[in-house]
Amino acid sequence: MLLARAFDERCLTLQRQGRIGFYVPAMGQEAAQIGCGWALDPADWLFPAYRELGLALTRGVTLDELLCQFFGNAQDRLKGRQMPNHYGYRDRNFVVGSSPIGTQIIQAVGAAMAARRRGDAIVTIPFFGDGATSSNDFHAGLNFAGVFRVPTIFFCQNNEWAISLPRSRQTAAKTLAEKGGAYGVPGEVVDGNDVHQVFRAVRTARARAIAGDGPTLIEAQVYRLGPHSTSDDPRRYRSDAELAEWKQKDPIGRLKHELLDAGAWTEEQDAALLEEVRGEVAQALARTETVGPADPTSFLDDVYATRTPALDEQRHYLEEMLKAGMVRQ
Amino acid sequence: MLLARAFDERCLTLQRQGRIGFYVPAMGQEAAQIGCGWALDPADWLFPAYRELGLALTRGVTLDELLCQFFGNAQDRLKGRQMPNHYGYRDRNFVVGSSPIGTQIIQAVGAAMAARRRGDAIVTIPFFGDGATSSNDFHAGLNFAGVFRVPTIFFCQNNEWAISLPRSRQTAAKTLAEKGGAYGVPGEVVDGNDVHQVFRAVRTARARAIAGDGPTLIEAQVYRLGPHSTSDDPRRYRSDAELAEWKQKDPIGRLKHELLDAGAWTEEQDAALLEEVRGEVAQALARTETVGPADPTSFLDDVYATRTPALDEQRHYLEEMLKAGMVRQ
Amino acid sequence: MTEATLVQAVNRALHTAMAADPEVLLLGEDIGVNGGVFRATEGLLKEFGADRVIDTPLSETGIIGTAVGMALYGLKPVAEIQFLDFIYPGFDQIVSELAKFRYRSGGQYPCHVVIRTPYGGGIKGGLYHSQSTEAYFAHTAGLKVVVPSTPADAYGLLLSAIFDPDPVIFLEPKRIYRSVSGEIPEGDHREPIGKARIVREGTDVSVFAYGAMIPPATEACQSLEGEGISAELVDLRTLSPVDSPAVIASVEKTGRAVIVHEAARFCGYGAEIAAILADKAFYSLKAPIARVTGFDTPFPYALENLYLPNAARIRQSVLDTVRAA
Amino acid sequence: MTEATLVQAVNRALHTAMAADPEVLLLGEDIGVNGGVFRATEGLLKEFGADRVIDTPLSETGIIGTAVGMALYGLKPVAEIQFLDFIYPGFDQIVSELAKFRYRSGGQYPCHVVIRTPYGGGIKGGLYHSQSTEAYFAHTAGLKVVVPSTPADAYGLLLSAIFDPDPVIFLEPKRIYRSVSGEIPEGDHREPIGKARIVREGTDVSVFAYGAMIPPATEACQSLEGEGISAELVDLRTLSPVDSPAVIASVEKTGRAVIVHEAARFCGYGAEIAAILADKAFYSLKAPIARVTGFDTPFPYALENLYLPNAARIRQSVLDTVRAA
Ligand SMILES: Cc1ncc(C[n+]2csc(CCOP(=O)(O)OP(=O)(O)O)c2C)c(N)n1
Ligand SMILES: Cc1ncc(C[n+]2csc(CCOP(=O)(O)OP(=O)(O)O)c2C)c(N)n1
Ligand SMILES: [Mg+2]
Ligand SMILES: [Mg+2]
Repeated sequence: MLLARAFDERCLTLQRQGRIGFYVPAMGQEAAQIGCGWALDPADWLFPAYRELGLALTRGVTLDELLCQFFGNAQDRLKGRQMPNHYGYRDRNFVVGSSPIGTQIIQAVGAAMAARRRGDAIVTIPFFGDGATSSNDFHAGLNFAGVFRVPTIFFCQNNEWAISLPRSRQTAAKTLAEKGGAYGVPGEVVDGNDVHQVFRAVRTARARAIAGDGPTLIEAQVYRLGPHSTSDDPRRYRSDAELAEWKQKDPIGRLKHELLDAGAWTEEQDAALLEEVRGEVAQALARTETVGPADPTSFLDDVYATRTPALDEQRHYLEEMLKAGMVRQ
Repeated sequence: MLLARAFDERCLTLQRQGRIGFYVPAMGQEAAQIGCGWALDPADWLFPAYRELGLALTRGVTLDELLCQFFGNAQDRLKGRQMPNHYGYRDRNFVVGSSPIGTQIIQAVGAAMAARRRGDAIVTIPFFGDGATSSNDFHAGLNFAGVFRVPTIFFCQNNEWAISLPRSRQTAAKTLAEKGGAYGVPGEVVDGNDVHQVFRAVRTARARAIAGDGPTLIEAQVYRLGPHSTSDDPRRYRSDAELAEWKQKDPIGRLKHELLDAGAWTEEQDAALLEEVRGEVAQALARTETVGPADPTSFLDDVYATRTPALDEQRHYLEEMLKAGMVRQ
Repeated sequence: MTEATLVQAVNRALHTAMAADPEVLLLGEDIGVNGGVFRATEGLLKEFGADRVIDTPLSETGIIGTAVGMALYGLKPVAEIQFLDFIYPGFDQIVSELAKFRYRSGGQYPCHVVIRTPYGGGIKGGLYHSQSTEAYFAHTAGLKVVVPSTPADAYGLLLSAIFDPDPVIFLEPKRIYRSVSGEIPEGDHREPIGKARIVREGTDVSVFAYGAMIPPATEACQSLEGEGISAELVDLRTLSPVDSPAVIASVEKTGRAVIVHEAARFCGYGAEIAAILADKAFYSLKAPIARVTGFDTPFPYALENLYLPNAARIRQSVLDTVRAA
Repeated sequence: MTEATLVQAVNRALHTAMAADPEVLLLGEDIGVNGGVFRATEGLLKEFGADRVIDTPLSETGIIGTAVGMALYGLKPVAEIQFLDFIYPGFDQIVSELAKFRYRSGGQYPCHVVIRTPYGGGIKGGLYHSQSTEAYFAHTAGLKVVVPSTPADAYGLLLSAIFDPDPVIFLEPKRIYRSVSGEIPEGDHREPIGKARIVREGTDVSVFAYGAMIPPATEACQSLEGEGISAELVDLRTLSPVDSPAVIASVEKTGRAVIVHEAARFCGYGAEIAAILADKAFYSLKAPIARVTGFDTPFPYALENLYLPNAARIRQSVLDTVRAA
């Protein structure tokens, strides 16, 4: 959790310095993500949105991998195709997300049906926010999940805001979890700042799913402590008082005090760990910032399994333009 | 209700005889529609799907008007643009529907917001089936209605089937009415074969809406006694036994027996009425079947408020083709 | 070889693919016990079971999104959309997800999905059971778009589509579902995607068409023979990626082009063929490039026969083109 | 006259329309207290209140469907879609409902809606914050499609759109939201929909472009002056209904055409311009019709500068066209 926080903070600075183009921080949602990640099996398929840094870390995604994606450089697994934060790694069962809100929710249901057909005892888990509950694919996803009783855990991080729209204006339902009722899918609210509670809820839902008892909708109540993204200024739409109130519940501070109180952790250890993770981030940055840019013609690949003749022709044209210095990265 | 039934029966025959191209019967849903229609004010805006014959009759839509639409002839208000059953009449606040399922649901919410802004004390009512509850626009419509607390009555006729899909496979929710909970919209189940019950429920919902207390979702439980449409053969997917069971609850038979039992109606009156409505249908048919066809170039109008130069050119081309006998209606 | 209608050919191809590969499965509305509203999936539920012929709730985004998820996991789903006109609730899943998954993931996640859907007019379907919006899909990089016009092509191209590593939009000309009948091969016989078919050779003018426009275009070309005009008819079959070498070669030979489709003209698919020719075959062109198409209106109901290109309109346009200049 | 950027011009036009007509209202995501993610609606909530500047839940089909319903009732809603890339969840409401309401109702229900949305690349937005899919909308009968390239046009065309009786898709080139600045009129000064604008006259070749491609096209044309090439630059401004008389007249004069857009080439909007010319200006054409466009791929992130047409690529294509044959 501390690593995620330190990484987030560094990336926000990187963006301000113009060294990466854009960034979406996960600050405040670490416990929900990490608690959930720990409760799952590596074989389970994750369908992230764009704010799932904590989750990615539970899958062993390295800082180097993340940074290469943000830079869109030659070592980016996605070949520089996507904006920062839209990463994914097939070998980690961490599906590559997209920007349109909610689309992954129904996809996770399809993957669950496929897994069941293959006889794989896994669950699929789409991650999404409070705003995404208004999307078409939330509706389709929950409904299909109910009808087909798939092994899917719908993990909603209600961080109280969808950019500038507060949760109370997103829907008139009292909780997001109760939306499950419309689909015959059990819903549960958990305190997303409590890593243990999240862990237990996901564990239970996973056991149900694997036992063939169908899907669960989990609403983890958290708060987005940072801006929506680096393009956003939350002071335009929310009060300092609200922020201050939620800062008190910061999941990292909470866990730290829990551990301190239990005598399992000391301030010194904490400071040392913080220093350690900051060092890790700095080193990863040093390693990745010098990686060269993506191959300039590579953006013509992966449209199809093989380049079509038209794309070959366009590649040839691009090479000419590059040679003549008429286009520049 | 009898008129609707007699008209339905005649139209099914017309289609079989090839005199109209297609037909969607409302058989079995008359009480739900007529009970609802009577409970409303003429100023209220109706957003029908394609099975709302009974409702149309409560708005004073004439058989001639309906038949001209089915024939797509020169007197069709829609100028022959739409398939049978997709009629509508602005002067009756009966909006022209479309085939894509569910789209009218969110539109009714917009119209309600507009009416409120204008200060008009009316409600808007989208009509839709059990299948439509799975549509994107059901989700958006109910959600927006909850958030904006609009004066809208969502009138769902659950006729147990969406073509060949039974209600139980459409959603795992126990009732469709309970889907309202996901949006903070109260939901209510009514026996759609009981015209009084429907009337009362709509009346109450309307009073709430007009008082500013927001939307209601009503699920009228009915049964589609006929085929989905003239292109459908329900024996492929449902049992005779099921049909027979529901036929016992036929809303028309039910009302008749109620009235007979109450001494307010006699078998003779009933037979006379049946003959009367059949006569009405026959006369309307005689009057409309001889109406000439739609103007052959009229299909180039109403794309925009005025024809664009390109459409003028295409109209000219069409006239040439017509003159040369190269195209025929 | 057996005799089949186009819709039967579709049914046979689905059967062949499902029998050959247990990872092929179908999903859509009314495709199971009802066998599809056009009966394209008739009998498949009985043969392959409800795990592989899946009746879904009424949600196109649900159908397509589920298919995408299945494909990510490695299966080969074939989704049916009941009418092309009803695909739009799932359009986001098509253009944002299906078409872009391989690309956005740097090749990690191919998306092996076929979307089959009947399209086109001529069945008295009005605005919402008649449209031909192939141009939307052809303009979307990452999708392949295939339109058969014969039972044999329907069979062979659908098999290719199902085993193609890329997403394919498979448009079935419902107007000729049952009106054309012909021999289809048995077994896993595939017709290649991306290749046009010369329906008849000619030297004076090239006519480009596809789907349900092939019969009237054929009739028009035949009728011109009597007047000494030799028209070449090219069935494009794959709209994307289009077989531009074949398109260009034909016009290099004939010097004239008439493009036929039932979709509205403005920004329709025919514009791309014209644009390719105006660029790559410019010096061969002897006459203006003509388009015979639907009108720039929504699809009408009562007057659909005036809306749709017919043999007479195609014939007239070919004549005008040959006589030009 | 005041000086404004393009996005400020949009803001001013909204202000003018709302002040003039109480039935004009706005709805969309984050348009209220946040003033829109690009600040296009800044200050309007404060001035006109939450009844007329409506922040909606996250649903494009909700936004557009609500706007349709409001318009049916008689209001003049202006919907904002945050990025064109996010319009697809509402695509069904656009193509099935908005575009067809007037038609299907025989003229009973016009649908007076404007959908404003930023489009296009060049802001490091990757696949989902950069696309130019104007062709989808231009191919849809019943919609008008407008793309301004200057603050004055943004102002005058948006006012026309808001008071136009038909639905208008108003595409705002976000790349030049703030990079171009210019005079805009005050008050209800409207620029007509359906008219192209000659940016610069020329005699040797016609360059057709719109939106964010106008600045690089202008640069290319200017740079060719030195080489004695006189290029005419036409800003199409309205993509549908297109000003074909102006398009044809220009090529009748110059005999050559280069079409520029940032969208993918295949079945892109440029194909229609080429097709119109290959039909209606055929006898004036002296050289192949060229298209300078985005590549036939999804929109990439890191390499977007290679994807987008720039002045050098346009210049080269114009040169090749003028030197051809
Ligand atoms: C379909 C669609 N519409 C609009 C947007 C623009 N947008 C990006 S994030 C966002 C808010 C999402 O809120 P939520 O689901 O709560 O997730 P959070 O950002 O709070 O994690 C919006 C409106 C989008 N990405 N996709
Ligand atoms: C978006 C869309 N998908 C599919 C169809 C095809 N279709 C027409 S009616 C229907 C079933 C509708 O069921 P329901 O909503 O219960 O209404 P009912 O016909 O029973 O009155 C289907 C699937 C359609 N019209 N629109
Ligand atoms: Mg949120
Ligand atoms: Mg039903």
